[in-house]
Amino acid sequence: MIKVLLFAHLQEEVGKHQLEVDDTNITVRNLKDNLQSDYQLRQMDQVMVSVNEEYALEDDVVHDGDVVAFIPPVSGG
Amino acid sequence: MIKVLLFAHLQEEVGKHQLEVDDTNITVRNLKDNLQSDYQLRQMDQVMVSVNEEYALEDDVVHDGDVVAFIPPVSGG
Amino acid sequence: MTETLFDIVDHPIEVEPLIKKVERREAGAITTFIGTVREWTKDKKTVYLEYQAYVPMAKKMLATIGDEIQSKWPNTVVAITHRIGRLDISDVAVVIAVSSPHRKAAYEANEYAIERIKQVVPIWKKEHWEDGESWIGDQLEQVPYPTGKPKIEE
Amino acid sequence: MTETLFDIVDHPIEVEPLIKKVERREAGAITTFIGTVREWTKDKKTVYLEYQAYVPMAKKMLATIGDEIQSKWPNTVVAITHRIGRLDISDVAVVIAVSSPHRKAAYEANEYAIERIKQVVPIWKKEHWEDGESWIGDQLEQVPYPTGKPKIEE
Repeated sequence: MIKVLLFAHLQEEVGKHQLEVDDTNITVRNLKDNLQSDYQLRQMDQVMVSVNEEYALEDDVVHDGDVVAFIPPVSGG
Repeated sequence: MIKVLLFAHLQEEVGKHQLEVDDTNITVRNLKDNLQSDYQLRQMDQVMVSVNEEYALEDDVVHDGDVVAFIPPVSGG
Repeated sequence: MTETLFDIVDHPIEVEPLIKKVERREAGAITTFIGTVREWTKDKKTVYLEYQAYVPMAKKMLATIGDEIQSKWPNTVVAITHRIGRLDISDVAVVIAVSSPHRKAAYEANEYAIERIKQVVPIWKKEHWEDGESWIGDQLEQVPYPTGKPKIEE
Repeated sequence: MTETLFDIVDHPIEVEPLIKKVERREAGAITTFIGTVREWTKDKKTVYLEYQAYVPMAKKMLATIGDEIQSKWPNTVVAITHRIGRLDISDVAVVIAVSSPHRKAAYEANEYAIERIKQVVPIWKKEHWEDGESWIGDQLEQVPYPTGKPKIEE
């Protein structure tokens, strides 16, 4: 199981701040695509992904127990 | 009468923080030269002069009642 | 280290404690940057802001920025605190303090820190205007990351 | 104006009151510069410093720097306080606070202010080392003023 965290507008569009996904050994890209189609999200090109609190690449593979976060363009400061 | 204020090392070399000078209608340059020779001061090239709290030029003329300050290179901050 | 140099808090930020964190006998210069909530952005009037963060990762990324600064400007000390939650006009959203023996590095490192915060730290701002609200993504106006992740210096 | 934006004091300087002086609803950024007494300059160990000022003119020149900043970076507010008298290691000698709608101007104007203080404000520093003392003239190492007075922008 993978824990998926959502923030900012993604959290509001999905209506949850956290999801649990049964897939394991899935790429960041596929996880992103699944989320986009499951929730009919707007374009996700600008959304970054972190795995266990580190920025990840699209080809990185997510494993059972990992915590993934979808990170829309940041706007702190 | 002109009031002359001294600061930093000039104050210590002259041994006073204030002088009164009887000359009037004297240029800044001449006032500086007089001070230098009267007190055998080291080179004064870097010393600026203010008249009534405004930086003055060497050719500016100092009048009766003016307050002149000899301003060694500053080192605030 | 008993006190943390990089923090995310949900209460008002005081500037003096951050200055204290970076103060030391070698320092001749301390710069601070205080990001406050501005009322007007172009012709839009902000009523209040809401900041959200992915807190543990945001703290880590602030520390990463600290590491980057250490390597670019040796002998600086950096402390950063960012506030989340609801902020009103003039409230302090972020404070960055940098100490250095000489002033040039203190200015440069400080400005670097705020630029990096706006690029890589997972914190989001929701603007509440009189007639609506929206999450802001500064980077939407910027170059997208060609590699799919922001450049983190090692 | 009931409070003065440009001051010379003979007691410790607090940073927060200066921040308050420049705070306003249009501001999105406040930068501060805090000049502290550094223990080591190259291989010389400072025990304490003594600052002297031509106080009324120094206040005027700080205000002149404020005017210069206003014309170079419109819509900034600047406050500067410099301390005189005896200062020990880590004591604060000067605080500069600048507020601006945007951060770039707040950094630039702040750095400009400290550079100008070191050029034109009649304040002098006497270094006391373990083995001696000397008045410091930063400008002795710099280009002398060709016109016999520092350039003041109108």
